[in-house]
Amino acid sequence: MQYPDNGGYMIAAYVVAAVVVLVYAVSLFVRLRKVAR
Amino acid sequence: MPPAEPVLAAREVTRRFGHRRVLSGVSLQLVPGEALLLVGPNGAGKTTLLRVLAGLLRASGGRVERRGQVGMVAHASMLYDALTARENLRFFARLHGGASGGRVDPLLERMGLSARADERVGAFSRGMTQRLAIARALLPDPEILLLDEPLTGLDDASSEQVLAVLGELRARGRALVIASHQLAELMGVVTAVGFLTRGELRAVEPTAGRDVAAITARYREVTSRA
Amino acid sequence: MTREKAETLARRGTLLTSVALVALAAVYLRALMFTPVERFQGPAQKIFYVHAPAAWSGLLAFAVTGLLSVLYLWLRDRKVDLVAAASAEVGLAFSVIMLTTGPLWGKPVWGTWWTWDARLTSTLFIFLLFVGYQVLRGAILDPETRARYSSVIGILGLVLVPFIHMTVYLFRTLHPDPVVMKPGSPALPGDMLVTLLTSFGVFTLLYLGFLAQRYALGVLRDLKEEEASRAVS
Amino acid sequence: MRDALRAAWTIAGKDLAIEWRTKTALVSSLTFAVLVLAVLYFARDPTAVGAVDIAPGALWVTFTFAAMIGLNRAFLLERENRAMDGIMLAPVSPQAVFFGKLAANLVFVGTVELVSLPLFILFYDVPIVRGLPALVGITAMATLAFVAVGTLLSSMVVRTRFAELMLPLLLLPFLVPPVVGAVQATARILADRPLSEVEGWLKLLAAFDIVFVTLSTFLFEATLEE
Repeated sequence: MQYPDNGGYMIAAYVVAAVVVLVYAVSLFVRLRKVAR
Repeated sequence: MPPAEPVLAAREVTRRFGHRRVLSGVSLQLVPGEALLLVGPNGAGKTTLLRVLAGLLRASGGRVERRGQVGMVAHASMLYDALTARENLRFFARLHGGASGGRVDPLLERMGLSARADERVGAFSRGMTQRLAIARALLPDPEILLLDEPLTGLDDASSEQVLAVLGELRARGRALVIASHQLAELMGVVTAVGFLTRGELRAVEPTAGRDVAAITARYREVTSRA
Repeated sequence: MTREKAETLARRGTLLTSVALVALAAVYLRALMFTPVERFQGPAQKIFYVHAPAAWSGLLAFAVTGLLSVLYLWLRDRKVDLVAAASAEVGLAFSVIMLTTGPLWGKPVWGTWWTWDARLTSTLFIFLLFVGYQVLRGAILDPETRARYSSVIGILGLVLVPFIHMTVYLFRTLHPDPVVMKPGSPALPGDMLVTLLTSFGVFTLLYLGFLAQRYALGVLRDLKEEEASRAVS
Repeated sequence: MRDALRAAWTIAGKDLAIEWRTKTALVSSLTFAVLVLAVLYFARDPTAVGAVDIAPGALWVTFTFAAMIGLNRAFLLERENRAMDGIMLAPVSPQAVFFGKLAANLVFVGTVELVSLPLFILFYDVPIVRGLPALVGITAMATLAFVAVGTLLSSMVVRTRFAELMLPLLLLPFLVPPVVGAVQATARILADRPLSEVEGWLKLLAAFDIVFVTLSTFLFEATLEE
């Protein structure tokens, strides 16, 4: 089967989403650690 | 004669700003013709207590009961610098409605401001602004008058004028609460003194038969208690 | 809330977030490796499996903030405000995903990075509104005033969204745009649907985990401030 | 109800009297409006885009940004000497205060619009004769919408840090429905098309007015200090 060749966009989107989620998760973790000592 | 009904009563009033507890469990009551002087170190909660009593601040806990109109003189004049003295009073008189419109000119006269009634407030001295602020507070002929440091920044003449007006108001059966450091000047006006420290009203005692020195000593004693 | 309770909540939130992150990895694996490629849109269609659930979590977060704002003005309970604020911040994180993966999907599929359709425009403005919400919170020191003012913005925002939607709808009907394929309109085949629904579940879980953590953080900061102010006086 | 209207009228009159006396905000808003109109005229490629094509957008960018200057100062007046406390001590409902401030802001923004509209017609050489009443009507509807929300927000931002930056940030999202609607309607009017073509926009504007004036009126109380 012939697909449009746009896998690059897909990879970019998945990477961006993962980075945002992980950065936010880490930021929450760090802030919680700081306030809880 | 039956004891007079209180016009102003605070019961267990608490006020917090965020986490800071500024007032805790303050109770007091005033009948007509009483004048309470609130003394206490800076930051004791005097201004906050007056604002809560006036209804400008909500109490975080407890209740405030007012029977009658409240007039207030605070640090800030509550006046518009761009308007003249007369315009300021007319504006607030219109908001109050009733007979207060007719009191504008007599109050200007009483506070010694008639001659400069048509000048802008922005150009007034501290003493004139303060006298005008008192006139504004008296517009609705309030049963309860709250004053925050009414004598600060006034020269002797202005001071005497203000004291005379306050004495007259008390004699006419108005209830007064005055927060001030100027105990000596106000001795002739007030009937009771309340010691406010760290948001607590430690004691309220009559001034009759005591002199400044005795009250000052008592103030030290009460406020030094932990 | 006591410190112990807040710390327990923080731990549970962290646990929930960790579980959701592992599940997200599983969703990634399933979406990328085991879900068939859509014939017309190609691999880019798979962006949809993260974009739509992230958008859902983001909008859910803002709706929660809006509704809690109404509740705050009614109950005046500081905890309500802290949850609303927590939800707003979490919503911003999801919005960033929504607003970046959206164009990455739009470019190959629609042929344009951005189009001013009702959905995109509304979400953009909701995002901007909540940036304003955060900035406003940062500019007020008194917690009680902060809570009241941000509630006002939350409520106004809640009411504004349908108006923006309507505005764009009217704008579009006057200027018909190139045919846009609406995502989600064709019925997805079974495999894809399962991936999508799983992802929705995982992102909801992630929202709840973040929310619990962020709320616990708010409570803990609050308690710390309280301790500090007690130490002073 | 009658008391509330009288209080609102009094407050609006006071604001306008002060504005008339100082004129700083009015003069800066008007100058700003003229500047924006002039600058936007050149913000196009004259060989490709006619002035009349960007005219509706230019008009509404001018109106809203000039209005922002007026809105920013609307509550500074009350903040200066805490005059708002004086108003709240009078028997006046928060709703009446809001209506008073709203009315004054509407007159202010209306004046700026009234002066910049002829300039706009002159600068952009727009063919408008029959459409003028319709344009005025649209302007009134859209102005009411964003001034109502702007008045509410202005009451909050004066109590925050960076007030001047905060107002545009918070207000701009709320400008989308009224301004887009107004631009669309203005474009039809300038093209001499019947208003029935923009019936949807008129309904949207009307709904926005009703919903946000009501909402702002009741949320105003939450923006006051308590």
